[in-house]
Parts: sequence; C-alpha cells; structure tokens
Amino acid sequence: MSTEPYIVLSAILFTIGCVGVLTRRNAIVVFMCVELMLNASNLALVTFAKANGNLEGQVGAFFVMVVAAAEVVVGLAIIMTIFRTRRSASVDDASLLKY
Amino acid sequence: MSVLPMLAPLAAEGAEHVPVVDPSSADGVFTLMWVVIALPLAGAAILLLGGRLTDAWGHLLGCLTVVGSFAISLAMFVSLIGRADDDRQVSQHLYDWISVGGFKVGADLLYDPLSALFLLLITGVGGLIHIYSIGYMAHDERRRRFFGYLNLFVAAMLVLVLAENYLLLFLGWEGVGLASYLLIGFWQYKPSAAAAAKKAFVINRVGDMGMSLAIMLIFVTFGTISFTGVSEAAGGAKESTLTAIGLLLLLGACGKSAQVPLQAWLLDAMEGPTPVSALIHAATMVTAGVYLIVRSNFIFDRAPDAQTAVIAVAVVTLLWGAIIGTSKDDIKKVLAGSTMSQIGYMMLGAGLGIAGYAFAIFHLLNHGFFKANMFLGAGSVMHAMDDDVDMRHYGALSKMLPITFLTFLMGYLAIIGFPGFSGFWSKDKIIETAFVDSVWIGILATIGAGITGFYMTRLMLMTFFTQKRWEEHVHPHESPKVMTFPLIVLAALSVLGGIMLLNDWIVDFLAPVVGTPVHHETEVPPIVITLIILAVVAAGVATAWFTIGRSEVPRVAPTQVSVFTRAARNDLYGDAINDTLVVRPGTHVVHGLTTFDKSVVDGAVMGQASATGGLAQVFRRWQNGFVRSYALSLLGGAILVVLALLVVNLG
Amino acid sequence: MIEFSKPVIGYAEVWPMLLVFGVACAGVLVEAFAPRRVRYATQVLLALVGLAAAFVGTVMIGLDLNETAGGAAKGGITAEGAIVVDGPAIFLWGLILLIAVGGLLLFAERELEGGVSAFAGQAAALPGTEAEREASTRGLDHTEVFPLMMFAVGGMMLFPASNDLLTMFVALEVLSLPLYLLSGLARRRRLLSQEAALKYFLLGAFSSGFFIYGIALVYGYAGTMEFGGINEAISNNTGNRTLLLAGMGLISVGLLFKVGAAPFQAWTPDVYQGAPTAVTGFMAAATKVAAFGALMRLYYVAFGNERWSWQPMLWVIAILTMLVGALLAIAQSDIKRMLAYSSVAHTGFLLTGVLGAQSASELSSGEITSLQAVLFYLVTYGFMTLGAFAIVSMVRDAGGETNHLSRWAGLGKESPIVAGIFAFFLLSMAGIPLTAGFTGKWAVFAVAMSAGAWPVVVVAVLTSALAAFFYVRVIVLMYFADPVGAGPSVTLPSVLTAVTIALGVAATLLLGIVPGPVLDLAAHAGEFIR
Amino acid sequence: MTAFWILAPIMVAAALGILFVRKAVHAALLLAVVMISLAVLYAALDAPFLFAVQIIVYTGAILMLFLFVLMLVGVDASDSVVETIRGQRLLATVVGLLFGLVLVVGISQVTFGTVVGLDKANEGGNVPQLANLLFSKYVFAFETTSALLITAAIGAMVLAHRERLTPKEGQAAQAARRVREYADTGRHLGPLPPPGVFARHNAVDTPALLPDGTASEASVSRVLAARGTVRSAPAMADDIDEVQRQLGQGGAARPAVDEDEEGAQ
Repeated sequence: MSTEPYIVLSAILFTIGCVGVLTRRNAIVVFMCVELMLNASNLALVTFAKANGNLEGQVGAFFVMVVAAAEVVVGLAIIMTIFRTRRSASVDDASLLKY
Repeated sequence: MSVLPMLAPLAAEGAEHVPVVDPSSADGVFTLMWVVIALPLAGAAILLLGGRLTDAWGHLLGCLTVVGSFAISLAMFVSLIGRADDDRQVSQHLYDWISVGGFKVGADLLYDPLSALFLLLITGVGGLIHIYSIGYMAHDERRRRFFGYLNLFVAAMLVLVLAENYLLLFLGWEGVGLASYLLIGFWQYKPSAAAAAKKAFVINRVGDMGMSLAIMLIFVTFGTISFTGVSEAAGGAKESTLTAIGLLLLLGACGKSAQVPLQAWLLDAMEGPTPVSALIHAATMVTAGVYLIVRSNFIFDRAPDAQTAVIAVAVVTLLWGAIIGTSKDDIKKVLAGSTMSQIGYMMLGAGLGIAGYAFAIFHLLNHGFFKANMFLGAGSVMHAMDDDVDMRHYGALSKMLPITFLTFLMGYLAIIGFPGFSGFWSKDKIIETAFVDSVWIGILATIGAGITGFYMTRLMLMTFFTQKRWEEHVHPHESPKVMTFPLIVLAALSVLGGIMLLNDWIVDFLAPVVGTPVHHETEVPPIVITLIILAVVAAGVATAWFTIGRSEVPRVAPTQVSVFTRAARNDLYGDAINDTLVVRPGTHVVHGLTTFDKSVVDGAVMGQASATGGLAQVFRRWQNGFVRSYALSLLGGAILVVLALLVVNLG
Repeated sequence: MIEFSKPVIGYAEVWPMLLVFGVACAGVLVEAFAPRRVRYATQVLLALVGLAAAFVGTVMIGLDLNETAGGAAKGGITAEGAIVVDGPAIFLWGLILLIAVGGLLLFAERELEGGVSAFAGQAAALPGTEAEREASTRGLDHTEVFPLMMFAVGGMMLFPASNDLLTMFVALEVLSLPLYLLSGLARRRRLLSQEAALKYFLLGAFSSGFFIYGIALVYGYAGTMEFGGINEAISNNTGNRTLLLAGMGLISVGLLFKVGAAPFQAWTPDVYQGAPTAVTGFMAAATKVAAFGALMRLYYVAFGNERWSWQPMLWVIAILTMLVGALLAIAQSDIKRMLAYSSVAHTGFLLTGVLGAQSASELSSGEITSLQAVLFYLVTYGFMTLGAFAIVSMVRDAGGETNHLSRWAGLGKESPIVAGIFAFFLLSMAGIPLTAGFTGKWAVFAVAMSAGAWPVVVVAVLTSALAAFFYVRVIVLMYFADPVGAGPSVTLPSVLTAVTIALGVAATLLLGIVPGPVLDLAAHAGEFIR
Repeated sequence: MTAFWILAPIMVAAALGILFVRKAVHAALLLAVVMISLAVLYAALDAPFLFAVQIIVYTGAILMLFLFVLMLVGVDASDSVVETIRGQRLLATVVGLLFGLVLVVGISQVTFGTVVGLDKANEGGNVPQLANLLFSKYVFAFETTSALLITAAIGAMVLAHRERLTPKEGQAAQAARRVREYADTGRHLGPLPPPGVFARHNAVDTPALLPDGTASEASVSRVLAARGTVRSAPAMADDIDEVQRQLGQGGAARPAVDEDEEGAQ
C-alpha cells in the first residue's frame, strides 16, 4: 500500500486548518482550526510511522494528543475569561493593543 | 574631479618605510600613564555623582585634575625625549578587556611621540580652557555639571589618543561623541541647542558606522585589532581590503572631523558654550579624524586609493569651510567654518602620506593653539557684548578690550600665515608638500589660504575696527583675569608654535610613528612657493580691507547679495545637499521621526492621533491589533521560510 | 513477550530540572493546603530556595562534566537519550535560573502596588465589578503565579537540553502554557492583559501547529526523532530532501516565533505591552535564552550537516528582523512596546550570531565560535532586559504604571538615579562601549563576519546605529524634556525589585568592562554534544 | 485503501465546512466528523491504540470540552460572514492556497521508498510495543507532560474559580437584613408576587393583578420585561373589564380576597 495519499490528505487538512485560523472570527472556532492542524500533523506522524516501520511516530501522535488536551483547557479558560469580560468571543474585538 | 587622475600616490615609494608599532612596556614615569586618564575621569565621576555637595569647589577640582594630567604628560614627554629614537614607544597593559582563546583585546595604552604631542595639547590647552571657563561660566548655576562634562570629555579624549588598539580607540571615540553631545546641548532650554546636539549625534552615527565596520573588517582580516598586530600584518594583506578599511576609517574620520560630506553638524554645534567650541570643536575632538588617519598610517600607506580619497575630501572641505567663513556674520560660525577649512589642511597633509603626516600633526598642534585662542577671544568679546554673536553689532572694540584684541591679533596673524607666526610654518609646509604631489592640489590649497586671509581679515575688521555699531545699553568691558590669562598663554603659543619645526624637530620626533619622509624636490624652489602663498594671502587680506575696512558695515545684513554670498550664507547648501542625497530617499523615515518628536518627545501633541505618515508609521500600520492579521503574517513567513529553503537547495 | 528494561534516568545530571518541577508541584500543594496568609511567604521562599538550590546544582554538575568528542564537548546524553547535559546546556540552565531568580523577585514585589503583587486579586472576577473591588480591598493576590512560573522555568530548562524532537515539543509547551496564563493576570488594565493572553495563546498554538507538522515531516525523512539520528540520516543522504527541507522550515517557524524573529514577531509588542511588567521582563529575558538554546541545538546538532541550506534562510530572517525591530521601535510611543521592538532587534543580532556557525575545521584556533558569541550575547541581553523592565515597573502614577513615553519626560529631574540606571541599560542595548551590549554585539558581529556573512553584518551595524537613535531619544526625553503635567513619579520598590535591578546593573557593567570571565565560561562550555 | 478513499473526501469536505459554517456548534460537529474519520484511518495505518485514544480522548473529551464552552458562550451565536479586516480574506485565501500548494506539490513529488510497514514493530501487540517505547525512550517527556496537565488545571482554576470572600448569609441574618432594609428603604419584605396568579392566564409572562385590579410590574421576570414579551397591563385592561362585566358589580374584588386568604394559609 502507498502512504502518499495519506500525507497529501494531511497536508490538505493542515492547510485548511491554517486558513481557518486566518478567516474565522469566533475564538473557539479559530482554536478548533488549530486542533485541525494538530490532527493533520498526527495523521502525518502515524503515516510516517508506518512508512518508516517504527513506532516513534505513533508515540509522537500520542504526545500531541496529551499536549492538545492541556492546551485546550488553558485556551478555553482564556477564551472564557475574555468572553465574560467583553461578552464577545470574536477575536477581532480583542484589538486594543496595536500599532 | 578632474585632479584625481593626476595624483601620483606617494605610497608606492614610501611603502617599505612604513614603521611597525613595537612598544616596550612601561617603566619609570611611564607607569603613571593610566593616571593621566584616571584623573579627569575621577574628576568627572566626583562632579557628576557628587551632586550639589560639590557645587562650591567643583570647578576648581575640575581644573586641578586636568592640570595634574598635564603635569604627568609633561614629565612623560621629557622622559620620552630622553630616550633613544627607536625606543620611543611605550605601552602599558591595564587588564584584558576581552580575552577569548586566541582573541585578545587588552585595555592597553600606547605612549609614543604622536600620543605624547596629543597628550600635551589636550591637557595643556584643555587645562587653559578649564581655567577660562571658571570665569566664563561664573554666572551659570549648573557650572559644576559643566565642569563634570568637560572632565569627562578630556578623559575620553585621552583614552582615544592613548589607546593601543582600535577597540579602545573606539571607546574614546564614542566617549568624546557623548561628551560633545552633552555639551552642545548644555543649554538645553534653547531649542536650537537641543536640535544642534541631535544633529551632531545623528551625523556622527554615520561616521561611527564606518568606524565600526572598519574595526570589524580589520579584525576579520588580521585576527587582531591592536596597532602592534595590525601594523605588523598589514603588509601581507590584499590592497583591496586595505583600501576598503581605509575608506571606512575615512568615513569615521569625516564624521568626527566635520569633513565633507559629514560636515553639517559643526556649524550648529556652536550652540554650545564658547569654551566647548574652543576645546572640542576646534582644538581637540574634531582633530580626532586626523589622528585616526595618521595613527593608521600603516594601512593608508599601503592603500593609495584610500589616500586619494582622503586628499579629495580634504581639498573639498578646505575650500568649502573657507567659503562658508566668508559670509557668516556670527563670529563663532566664521571660526567654525575656518576650523573645517583648517582641518581640511590637516587631512590634506595626512592624505599625502609619509611626506605629510608630520606636517599634518604640526598644523594640528598650531591650530589647536591659535584657534582655541581665537575662540576664547570670541568668547571674551561675547562676554563683553552681552552674549551677542553678530559681528554686525560689534566694531571698534580694539580700544575697549585691549588684551582680548592683542591676543586675538596673534591668533589672526597665525592663522593667515603671517611670516614667523606658527600658522605660517605649518600651512606653508602642507601646501609645499601638496605641490610635490600635484600642482593642482597645491593651487587649490593656495587659493584656500587666500580665502582664509580674506575672511579672517573681515572678522578682525568687523569686530575690532571700523565704526562702533553696538547699542546704547551695551557697555563693553575687558574680561576678568581668569579669562585673559589663558588668552595670553595661548597667544604666546600661537606666535611661538613654529619652534617645533626648528631643525625639522617634529618630523624627526614623529618618525618612529609615521616613518621618515623621503625628500622630494619641487619643480620650483620652496621659497618661491612660499612667496606665492604669501602673495595670495596678501591679496585676500587686501580684498577684505578694501571691501569691508573702507566702507560702512550695515548693522543688518543686506539681503540683496550675490548668489555666491547667498550660497555661502546657507553653508553652501550643505543641509540641502544632505536633504537631497541622504534624507529625501528616506524622507518617510525622517518624517516619521519628526512627527514622533513633535508628538511624543516635545509633548506638543498627545496620543496617537498625530502619529501619521512616515515609513515607520506605514510599517506600524501592519501591527493592526487583529490577531488574524498576525496569523496571516506568520503563515506568510512560513511560506517564505519553506520556499527559501526549497529554492536555495532544489532550485 | 516483549522485553522491557527499566529506563535509566541520570538523576545525578538532571536533578536541578527535576527539582524545579518538584518545587512547582510543591507550590501547587501549598496552594491547596496552606492557609492564605502564609501562602505568599511560603511560595516565595520555596521558589527562591528551589531556584538557588537548582543553580548550585547546575554549577556542581557543570564542574563535573566529562570531556567527550575529543575534548571539543563536555557532558553526556542521559534519560534514555532524551536529554543532553552538555556544556552549553549547563550554561543555559545557569543563565535561565539566574534570570528566573530576578524574575521571581519581580513577581514577589508587593511594595509598588501598596502591599499587593502586580497580579490580579481575583482573575475570575470581572474587571470593574464589585467582586473585583472586594478582592482588591482585601489585598488578595494570586499566589498560583509562583508554581506557574516554576513550571515555565522547568520547561525552559528542558527546552535547550532536549535531544529529540518530541521532548523538545513537550518542553516548548511546558514553557509556553504557564506564560500564556501569566500574561493574562495583570492587576491593572486587565482588558489589555487578557487580550495579550488571548493573542499570545492563539498565535502560540498556531505556531506550535507548524512546529509539530515540521516534526512529522522531518521524522518522515529521517525515520527517527533523535537529533543525532537526523544528523546521521542527512549525512547518509537517505530519503527525500524535500521532506527534510519543508520540515526544517516548519520547525524553524515554531522556534523563530518563540524568539520573536520577523515576520513572526507580531505578537511581541502586544503581549509585552499587555502582560504584567514582571512577567514581561521574565519572559522577554528567559524565553529568548531558552528558545535560542533550542534553536542552536537543533540547527547545529540535528541540521548541522545541512548548514549550507539553512544559513541563507537565516540571512534573510536576520536582516528582516533587525530592520523591522529597529524601524518600528522608532515609531513607538509606549515604553514597553519600544522595548519589545528593541528585543526584536536583539533577536536579529542574535540570529546574526547563529548564522555565523562554521565547522571546526574552518575556524582558526582560539577564534570565538558562533555558539560562544550567542551564549555571551544571551547573558548580556537577559540581564539588561530584566533590569530595564524592572525600572519600567517603578515609574507610576495613580493609575498604575505610566508607560506612555511622554509621561517619562523629565524623569531625570524627578529621580536622577532611576533615570540614570535606565539610561545605562538603554546605552547598553544601543551597544555603547564599556557596557555589556557592546561586547555582545562585537562578539556576534565578529563571528558572522568571519563566516562571510558581511552583508548581514553591514545591515546589523546600520540597524544598531538606527537603534541607538531611539534609545538616545528616550534618554534625551528623560533628561532634556520638560515634564508633562505633574511629571512622572517613581514609586520606591522593596528590596526585591532593587536586587533585580542591581543584578542587571552589575552584570551589564561588569560584562562591559571585564567580559573575559563570562566569555571564557562560554568558551569552556564547549560544543554541543552530537 | 478503500476506507481511505471513502473517508478522505468526507474529511476534506467536513474540514472545508469548518471554514464556512456560520454556527460554532456546526463547526464543532464537523470537526468531530474529521476526528472520527481520522480514527478510522489510524486503524487502517496499524495504530489500534491511537484509534481508541483518538475517539475516547480527542473526540470524546477534548471536543466535548469545546462543546461545553460553546454552550457557555451561547450555542446560538453565529458569526457574521462579512470580513472586517481589509484584504484579510483575499490574502488568507491566496496565502493559504500557496502554502497548501507548496506542501502538497512538495510532498507528493516525494517518491517514498518502500513502505516498511509496522508488522515487525507491532510484533507482540501495538499497545505493549508503544508502552515499551513510551516508558523507556520517552519516559522523561511522558513524565514532563504531567507538568502540562497540572498547569492546565491551575490555569482553569485561576481563570474560572472565584473564591467566596464573604461568609454565606444564614437564614437569620437574611431575615434581619430584609427587615432592616424595609425600615431603611421601604423595600418589600416578602417574596415578589408570582405572575399570572390573580390574572386569567396562569403564565409567567402575565403580570399578577393587585387587589385594585392593576397589574403588578414586580411579578414578571425582568428578563421577560426587557425582551418585551410581557403581556402589558394596558393590554390586559380589556380583559379585566370583560371579567368585571361578567361577574357584575362589586363581585370583582371578592374572589381576590378569598384567594389571598388561601394564599396566606
């Protein structure tokens, strides 16, 4: 079996995640897009694990999941704080700091 | 410039004579070398950190430290003369400043004939100016701070001339720049002073950039930056590299010595108190560029193209400064223009290579005497005239200020090169050497001397002769003794400076540093050249006499003047040229800066509303506060990085 | 059945790091069980003792390192190949711990706000509500910041010492997450602070996405995550180079984001401005140290054989970074933003040092190596940045810190000493001789020059001239401008901030006048272990 | 590969959907589609452990956290589709496409060597082999992730937990306070009248009627009042008149008094 399509799929998903971060305004959705990017990376890691014939990629994917879990907690806590202060989850509203 | 191809570089035949810096370590009185620097440094520290406690006696301490340094310098000088010719380089190792593996930069001092002369000039003239300042600044409540800055300057200048490597020299270089900056802006309540200080700073940064790149290049080329190491290794380097180093050093020298194209700051620097103009902007700091080139003779002698560049800069500047001097009504600005011009002569000497180094230094010393004398004299006049600097408001002061007049007269005779006075000997020698190099350069230098005769006579006439033009309430009076004493000493030195040329003493004395010049015969005998120069100068003096001395000087500068006068009054459009060549392309940057100045620094307008325009401002708009825009630039950067990697390697 | 052998962790080499993590955990327990009134003192003491002990341990380990690789390097790989304890790692640990001590003292400062710390009394209380006022009148503050900071310090120590991509990734997150949180905990101007946290978090998460994808690609190329293995794969030229190059680029994005290089610098000014000043000082100094350590380890060890492909890329980035930093700093009217852009410019100078890497055979004996120059620069940068931000936290009015530059006018009259010290830091950042900044700049420029990167050096010299301009502008403002309104006022801090500033001043002065010992130490650290 | 070719288009479509749907909840659900499909791909790639973890941890826990926060933020909230930053959407599209192109073209040109496969590496079971690696080579990183999790816990606590600063008010204190308030400000002592009780409609949006037949503003929730869904007193006036007519003169007040007594009991 060929692993190429998997890698291409992961690249596509990663790119979609990137674009999502750039275009979506809801902080939570932006963050979901980051998660999409991490998922795409995981797919690449797992695929390469198969191609290389060792499990390090799978371990890597596992670590990414753990990290993502922690990151989600911190991130959502920050987003919640901002939301409670401003009553808005739009990242564009948080633009007092500039120039 | 059409003269350039005609320059026959002297370096070719002089190359094998380039001496190597090879000092012995300090003993005897030379162990006190570091004290020369430490004294004024300690003075500065006490005065600046001591606060109001030192108000009462601060000025005395300030003078004392410099006089102390002078005493040590004199002792070392005497001791140096007592040594054999080839043993006149002494170094003192203070500590390892930077030391990594094979790369060492020591805080090393080098005392040789060149430094010896500079030491005497700096501490001697510096001491006199300190003493003068006691009187001049007597009514300034911040006098203590002024003395602190002066001491700081002297210390930095001493570091500059005593340094044994380029990095330490650079330290002094920056130090004098800092002190100069502080002193130009000393009367900070005057907006013009603050602006002048800023201008000096900016222009000097351009020069310093050249300087730092030069040091960097020296380090990369030779693996060392000590004079000893570089002078030994310079022979083995490629000429192109040496030329690059030389040009970069020249850029640094241009900034510090106010040479074209970095000349614009010097005239504005006259905003500082007059002793500052005398000490920093006439006698010492501005000559640092000349010192740098003479000190780096082992590089320049092997880089004829760089020498040619030095000559070109020098000739342009000596005419430029002189022409500016002819039109100014501000007495200090005339002197400033004259300083530029005279430094041009020194640079010319330095650019002429082995044949000219000694004369450059000779003229530098003489200039230090007579120009400090005249600046202090000008200060004395201003003191008498309630700080008015406009010569059109002077006139017929010779009776009122007899001592000032007489001392100023000595300086005047010296600068125009009246036979027997110090300036006569040194300028004459430089022009003579220039004639050996190229007739055209000699002619241009001679014309410069003629213009010098004109503007200095104009200054003398407008100030001390012609009819009195001052207001009723002004009561000119002679300055106190503490101010006239330095004038008298400096006047004496202006007269007697020529002694140094007896038996070619200064040439021989400097030979261990800059090499022994090969004697060249001019096509015409030297005496003829001297006579020609005298004739030209006399013509200049006469012109001034007939145009100014014989007619009435209007109290207000006439506006209907020839295009040349107008050009000269505008500093030959130096600022405009800077604008077009340097500033205009970066207008956005400058615009941004000025907007910023107005909005923030001057506190005129608050908030961000004023922050418009400017390159920096345009960039600033990218920082629009939206996190998605930042993410966009991040992604763009990622593409940039990945593509850069792919293209470089696979393309 | 699979054989499982007990992993060997060289506790003797890594215990300072474990100690820091342990102290962080102990701090959490203190939060849980200690009564409120003793928490502050306990936390500060615990953290201080922990950091000090870890520093002593680092020194001891550093003294004991064995030489390897024919004397070029010292130390060894431990924890089953996950961690390298070599000379540079120890050097960076020591530096991070010292900066952390300074940062801790700033965190613990309570004098400036009148008995409370610079952190929010109750982060969960909405700004401007009764609950917030209640919390602040009761003098509450979040002592959780201390364990959070210790976690960050632990992550920073692990970051440059990790020997494989996964450990590096985990370390990156361990150091980042607490900083995201800390950025959002300011007592005053909480909206700005929270916004800073959000921006830092979102962009940080975004960039770590690139980092991990890059890891995946490099793993796909090399078949291993270990730096040594990657290096080997490169020299054997196995696999496809497109994967390697794309992966290398994406990993670089993650690291360059952390160090704040252009065009990844956008977060720096906003976060530096919004975060509590104590956090800004700590993060600006320590994060950069850790991230540059990691960056160099990655480039020198894992991609060392691929030097000729990443160097040109770094040329571009370094030039861009210096220009952006210096140009934009000019236009700033907020002191923290100005310092942020100045730190961007410093990143550019540091990158100039990084790209001056040469192989041992190209170097003449005794020449400064690029690693050594960058390590030295990091020391100078770390201390002067920490000190400068400590000063920023002292200039205040009734509404807290006054960060607008116009409010700094006339500070020289109000408090000559504070203005003088700040001017000294600024002069050092500008690279005036006899200050640490000068020596540092000299070192990195020299290595870049000898590696033939003279265009970068020319730009670097140009931008440092430009940079001097805005530093001096602030000095002029402090000394020569008339104060606006009532003028700035300086709140006297407790001994904690004073010690941090003194540390900064001493380091900046000493490294300018006698840089020898530290340069020697950096040289003594030797090379990275491959 | 069949699974891949079926799932890949679905995943890409779902991922693209995240870019375009207006409601955050829909985005979360689409993300769930991607994640679950991903889990299946993991299974196809010989990663059974990750298959499980992906579903349990990623989809089960992490995504649920997202949904949970979305509920807090307001599940109805939908994004406006108008782009406010000038050029952002265009640039994002261009840069995104460019980036995707570089990645896809760059990577798809890669001709992978023979796929080694995990048969050997998974010998003895994927989970034991993973555990072997995790607890030997990556044990340090594994342990360090605990720092991450603790940080996350503290972070959530710091940002979300509000400590009670004042002791909880007991019943006696509450009663005393109410009486005091009544004395000071005349604020009504008892609970507010329930809505709709004395009106014809027994609904929360209908104000109670006071004994004199006027509607009591205090009896309806302020939220409803703000939304304007209260059946206002004037609108009721007709109804009241109607009732009064039906009951005849003087009878209007009677039942009210009776019920009031009943209420008091």
